[in-house]
Amino acid sequence: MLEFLFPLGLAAFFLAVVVPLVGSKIGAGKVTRQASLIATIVACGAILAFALEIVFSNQSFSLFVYQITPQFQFSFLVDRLAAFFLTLIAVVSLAVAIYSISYVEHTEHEERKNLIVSFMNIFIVSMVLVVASFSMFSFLFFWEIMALSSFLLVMSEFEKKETQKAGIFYFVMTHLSTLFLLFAFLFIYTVTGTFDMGQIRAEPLITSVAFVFLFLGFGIKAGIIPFHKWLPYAHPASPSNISALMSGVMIKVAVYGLIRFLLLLPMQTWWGILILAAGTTSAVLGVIYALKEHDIKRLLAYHSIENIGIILIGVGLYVIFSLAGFEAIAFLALAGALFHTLNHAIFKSLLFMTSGSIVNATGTRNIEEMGGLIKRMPKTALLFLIGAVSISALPPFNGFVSELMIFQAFFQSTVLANPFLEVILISSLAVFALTSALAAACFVKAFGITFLALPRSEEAKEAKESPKLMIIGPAILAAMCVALGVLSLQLFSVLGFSFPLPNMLFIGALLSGFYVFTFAALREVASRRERIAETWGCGFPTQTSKMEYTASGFSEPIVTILKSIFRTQKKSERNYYDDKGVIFKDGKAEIHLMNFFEERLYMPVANIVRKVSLKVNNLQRGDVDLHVAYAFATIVVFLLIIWWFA
Amino acid sequence: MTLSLNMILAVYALAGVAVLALTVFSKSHRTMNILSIVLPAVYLVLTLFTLTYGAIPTYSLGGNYFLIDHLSLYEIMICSFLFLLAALYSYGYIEGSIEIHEMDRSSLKLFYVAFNLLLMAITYAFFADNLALFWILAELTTAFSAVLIVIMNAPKNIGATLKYVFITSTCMLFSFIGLILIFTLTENNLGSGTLNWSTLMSVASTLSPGIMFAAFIFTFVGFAAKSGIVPFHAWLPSAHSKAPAPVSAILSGCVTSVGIYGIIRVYAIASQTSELPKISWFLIAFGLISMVVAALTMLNQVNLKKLIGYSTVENMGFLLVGLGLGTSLAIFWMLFYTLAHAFTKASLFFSAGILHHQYKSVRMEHIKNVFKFQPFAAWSLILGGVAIIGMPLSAIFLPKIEILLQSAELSPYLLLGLLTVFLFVAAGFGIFLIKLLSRKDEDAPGVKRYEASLGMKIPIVVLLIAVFALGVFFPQQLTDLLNSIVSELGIR
Amino acid sequence: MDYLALIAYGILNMLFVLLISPLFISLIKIVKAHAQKRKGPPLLQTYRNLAKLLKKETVYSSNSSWIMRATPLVNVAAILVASLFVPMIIIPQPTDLVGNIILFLYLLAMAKFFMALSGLDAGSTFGGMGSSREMAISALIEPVVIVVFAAMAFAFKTINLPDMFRDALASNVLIDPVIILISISLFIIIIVESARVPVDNPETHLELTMIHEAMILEQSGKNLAMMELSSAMKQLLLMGVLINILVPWGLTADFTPQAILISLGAFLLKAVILAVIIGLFESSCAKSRLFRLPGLFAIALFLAIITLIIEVFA
Amino acid sequence: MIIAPVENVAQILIVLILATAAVIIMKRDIRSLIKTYAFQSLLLAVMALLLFSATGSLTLLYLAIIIIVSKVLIIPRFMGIVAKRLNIKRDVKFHFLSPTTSLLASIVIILFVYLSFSSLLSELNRFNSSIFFLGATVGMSIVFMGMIVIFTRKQTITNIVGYLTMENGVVLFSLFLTELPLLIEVLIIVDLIMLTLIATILAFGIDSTIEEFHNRLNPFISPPKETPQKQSEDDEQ
Repeated sequence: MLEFLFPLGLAAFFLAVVVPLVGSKIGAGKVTRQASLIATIVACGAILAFALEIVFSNQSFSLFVYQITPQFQFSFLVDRLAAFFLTLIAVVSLAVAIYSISYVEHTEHEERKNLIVSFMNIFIVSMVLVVASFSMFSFLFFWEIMALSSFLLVMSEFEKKETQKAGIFYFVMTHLSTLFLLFAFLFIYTVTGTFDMGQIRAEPLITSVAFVFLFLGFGIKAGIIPFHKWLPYAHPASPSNISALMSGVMIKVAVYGLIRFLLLLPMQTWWGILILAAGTTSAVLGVIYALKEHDIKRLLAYHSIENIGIILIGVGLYVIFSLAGFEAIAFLALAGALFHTLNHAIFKSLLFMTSGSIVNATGTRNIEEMGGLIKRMPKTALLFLIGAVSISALPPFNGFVSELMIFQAFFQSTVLANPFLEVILISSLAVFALTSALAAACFVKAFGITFLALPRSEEAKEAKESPKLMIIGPAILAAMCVALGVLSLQLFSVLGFSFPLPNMLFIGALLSGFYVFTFAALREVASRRERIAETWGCGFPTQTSKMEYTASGFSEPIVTILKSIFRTQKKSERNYYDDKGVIFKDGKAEIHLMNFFEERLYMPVANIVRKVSLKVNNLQRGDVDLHVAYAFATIVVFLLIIWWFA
Repeated sequence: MTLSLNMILAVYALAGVAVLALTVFSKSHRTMNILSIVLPAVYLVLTLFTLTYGAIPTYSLGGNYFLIDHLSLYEIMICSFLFLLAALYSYGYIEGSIEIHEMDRSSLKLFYVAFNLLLMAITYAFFADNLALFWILAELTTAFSAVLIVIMNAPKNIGATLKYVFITSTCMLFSFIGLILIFTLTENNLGSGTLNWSTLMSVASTLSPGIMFAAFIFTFVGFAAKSGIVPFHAWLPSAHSKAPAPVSAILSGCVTSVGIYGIIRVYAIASQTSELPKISWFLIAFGLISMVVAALTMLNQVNLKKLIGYSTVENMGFLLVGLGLGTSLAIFWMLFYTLAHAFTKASLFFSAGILHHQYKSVRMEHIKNVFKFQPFAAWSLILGGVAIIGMPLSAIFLPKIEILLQSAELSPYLLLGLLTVFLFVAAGFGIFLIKLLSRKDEDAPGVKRYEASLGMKIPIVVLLIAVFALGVFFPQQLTDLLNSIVSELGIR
Repeated sequence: MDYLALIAYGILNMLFVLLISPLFISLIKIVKAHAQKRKGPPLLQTYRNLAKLLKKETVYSSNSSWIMRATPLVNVAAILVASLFVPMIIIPQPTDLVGNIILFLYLLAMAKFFMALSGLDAGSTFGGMGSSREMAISALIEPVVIVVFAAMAFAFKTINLPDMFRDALASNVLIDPVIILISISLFIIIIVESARVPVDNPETHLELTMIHEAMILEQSGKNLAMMELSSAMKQLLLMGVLINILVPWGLTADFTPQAILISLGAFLLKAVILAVIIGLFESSCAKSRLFRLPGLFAIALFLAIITLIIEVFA
Repeated sequence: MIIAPVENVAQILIVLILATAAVIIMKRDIRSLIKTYAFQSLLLAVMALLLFSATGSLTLLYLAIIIIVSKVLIIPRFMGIVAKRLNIKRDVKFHFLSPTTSLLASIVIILFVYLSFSSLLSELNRFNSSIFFLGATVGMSIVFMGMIVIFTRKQTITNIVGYLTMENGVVLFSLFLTELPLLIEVLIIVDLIMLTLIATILAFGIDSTIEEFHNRLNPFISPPKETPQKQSEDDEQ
């Protein structure tokens, strides 16, 4: 059965890649697109069945091997960890594929629709193969294909200036990530003499170097701060189904890589501290940046950074605890991280897809121009709310359970006998708590401003509910949000883990029971009279959307309190009638939020490189004489070399 | 069945002379073009035939001026294949050039004569056993390719050609000095001097390492200039950007490999001496310098063909690094890299040629709405770019990984340096292509679509298929061929 | 048998919280009134208010959606579930079904989340302002809460509230510095979470000072009653945590009527004292500016972290 | 193996050749540059003959003849015609180094060459006799001096003279270092002639219009009918 499912999935993916390309040539665009996405669904189903079988039976399964040359071989081995990530990929891709059937039809350029579908399938299958890879070579191979296909997808609306900027950022960062990985892999190879992951041997000094590079490589891809900058650019630029995949799945593949290699390498405590620190920073800064963001997709992108941070916190705790010898707590933390990975994949894809529907309906990504959509798109609103509630870690949804696991691991940190570690953990815990509360605040804003009250623009007023498939896709994930939360304890016990977690099924039942009970009791006890009236408009005859609280207003208190993090920059421009600047003509003053990392880290580095590059360019600007002179000087140096060595 | 070397060489020469004669007497562009398609095709077939049925290596009788071994056949195979495609591409391209007055119909004959002569010169250069003979043939390739560059109606082309001629020729003189040194050395040791590579290989280990090192450095100067190694590279980007696209492809794929071939041959001799480590570091240093300079320059390019030209410099540098590493695996993959690079680069230049005819320029500011006007060229550029920066599936990926791996074995810092360069290269290429292909200009009135003929598209498709097929499928024959080259070069 | 006891505990505890919580709202008001030389409302005024509200008609804004209707119910349901987590008079048998301290916290957060949403639902400026401030404050107090809870978990080596109480009862140490520090932080948390001066001023409907009231400004009738009730319950739950950590005496684990009565009496006494302290505290300080609040929270966080560090190094 | 008087004459010749190279660096007038080059080549031929008289190797005799035919007669004549048609009398602009500094630089270069070669070539049997070493060093130095001419002068025609000087240096170097097979000597001369031709033709191009240039390039073909379109782009980076 297993032998059959995986190849079936790959074959279906192959069809899904090729069919739309052929279709666009023979003029059967739409049909082939849909056929391809159905193939994707089949493929995801097959992979899902395959992965679930392995997850539940806790076996490992090695797949075919193909070698280009004896040294470069593709070998695949799916163990429980890999299968878990395969499940994640398959579930989210399945939902995204359903969503896409309808969604791609809404994208602008007819000729690009088929390409998007085809590349999306390449993207998915490359992620599947990365996770299934056993040799570092095939890992890298498919990692690159994943990077490339996602890059092309990000560029799908390449005419837009912001897409170009996003493309450049994404391209450079993703390449940087690959190079770090390449360094680490080759470094490991020089020690072990093979690309085989199973052969990684322990040599503390060497593995630390390897780890740092692996961490950087995976960290960039996962979007940890300060390497996060590509995320908030790339996600808004790409189509929403792609953002869902990128944020939901691709950055998880990086998490997979990190965990996979952590488990292979001999860990050291400072790795754990590094991961924890990076995770904490990403989590809190991610959410803080998200608060200020009013572009809905960018907001979600910043939340991805935050959630990656949370996942890394779990991973860091795992390293610290397992090295201190507390296997149970360590495992709780790791399981929390992994579960949060799954959960984040689910609710973030859900959020991205629903936000895609909203953007489609309103034609804007700015939440200040939305509002009142809950009446116009009730289903989408409900789905978004489920996602928002899950990501805000409210019980009994899935996001809560995974954060709870990490919290519980934190709460047991007294077992560590090392005060230094404990102080680090406590600080991290406080920041983590802040993060999750801010996330809730942010999603109150995101949901409240987007969906509630009056529409804030004409487009929002005209918005229509999305087509059925664009509901069904996210709905699957929404259902999973609930199911994974409520059934978490049962799920873990089926998998053979027993964690000291509260029974969410019980809590969920109680919550709904009390809800219904209160509802019924109120019907009986209280007055049933109801009246619809207008909201008081502070004395104005009618209330308009202009009077509503805005998103900026909403986040203002937090922004003011955290103003040391939101650095602002003032720019003023003055024009004068005369040359000496005496008679003032007009001027412009603006205060804008400083993109700290962009302006203090990325741009300076880029500028240095640009300057050096210009210098080098200038050195070569010249005619024959200059270059003959170079050659002359070089040969004179050669003479000296000969003299030196002779 | 055995083939004597003289016979093989004679067939090559006869085919060349016949085609040349016919070209001189032919009237129409079509005939000349077909003739220059025929010649590389014949050469390709001949090469494959020799490779399959010949007893390799074979030497000529008497003076031992020529040698057929696996390396020369391999290089000729690559070159004749590229010439074949370039000739196929040329018809459409040259017609287009004539249409936009970049070239005169009167120069056609000169173009094709020089084209075929260049192929012959390159072929015989690869066959040359005598290093001095190789040297003069390499000089001839300079001369013929200079004609091919200057043939366009632009003063800039003359400047570029002058740069080419002066830089390479002056540097080649130093190569000659190096050869004199080698000759003296053998004369000193053996009584009578020789420049025959095969003889040199057999006596190399007895030669004085100090002078051999000096000789290597001097010969390196000229051959490095031929292959565009920094700081002798300046001709390469300007010549590549000014030459007609098929010529650029040949320059980048074949003429540069003549230089690299020379370096390989001399390296093979010098590596038998005790100075091998020094030579290795020397090569690695120059490879690295070339890569760094080229990569940094690429970041600020606005000219597509120049960018591709600098990428050639960078790749040549990487080849040197591979050669400098000197292990049999490194050389094996470095040889394969020559092929992969030549194919990829040719496809890039072919695509750039289509854009050139569409926009009459290859500069960024003139190129707009590429996907609208030239979707084919846009995609082939993207795929070529993906291939050249060594993404997986492309044939460059494997050798790149392996050479990097070998460099990691030598020193992790070297690896780090190489990776940094690759980042710059990828960034340079990526950013350029992103900017180039996404430029949009809605109110560009009256731009006519340039219809690239099928003959221009087929070579690109063929090359890209070859590049991406070789990235995942490595034929056993190729492995054997490369292995025998490595063993013939005496690499341990 | 265990389950029966648990069910009995649950119902009892819940009913107790439900019924007794409005009392303390009035009580604090009375204390404050006396401090200002006023008479204050009668002790049962809050009950009367609730009854009156239940009888009134419910007015919905034409802008609002089902969020507005669902929020009161969600609030009550969440707080009711949370009330199972804090044993007021009887400590249930060890069980992992209820009592997880983080879950408790997040149930409260859930209520707050929906409350904030409903504040935005009607489209009025006040509601939005209330939500915004409420979420800001709750975000800032969150690290304090978590660290305090972590300190409690450290001190009692468990993350289960009933277990903590049991431990506190068993240890019988009157002056444990750690517990005292925790209690101070908990007190601040109560002040913040139940919207009291200096964080919020529940007495006024002045737009510049109100936070909690602004959020539920658009609620009316039975919905408002539910909101009031749930916030009263929430206040009592937090008070219960503080009381049973600091002075757990009288708390019982036995299901005998006698023990329960004693425990009930002891709890009421302690709760009344705490309410008086809260009232006095509120009277003694002025409402502080919103942006001054981080300072207050920083003190609480500082104390909480000190607690943890004492735990760690001790 | 070389008797003393021959050695003395050879020394004088070497010094003379070096002096001509110095003159080439200093001269600005193109006609006299070409003449100096011809004289240098002649000295080289004499040198070959001298060595022929000493060793009796026929190759040297042939070499001398070839040098006289190609470098003393044909190339200078050709260059002279070209210079006349180009209408360039003097090359007055210099890059990087003025003639005087160039000369000083060449002294440094000679020193370097001496340094590196003295240790390098000492292991060769031939260098028991100092004249060989001197010849080789001077030959090498002349190569460098020619290169200096190439990169300090702006006119293509003077650059060609520089290249020719370099090549003379190579010949001198090879004369003293070893005895190359005639074929190789011929080859390098062929190369020289060829490149001189190409570079000279290009030198026309750089100062004349494209039309004129192509007329010269393809004298056997009728001039193009259309007026060529000039490319306005500036590609130099």
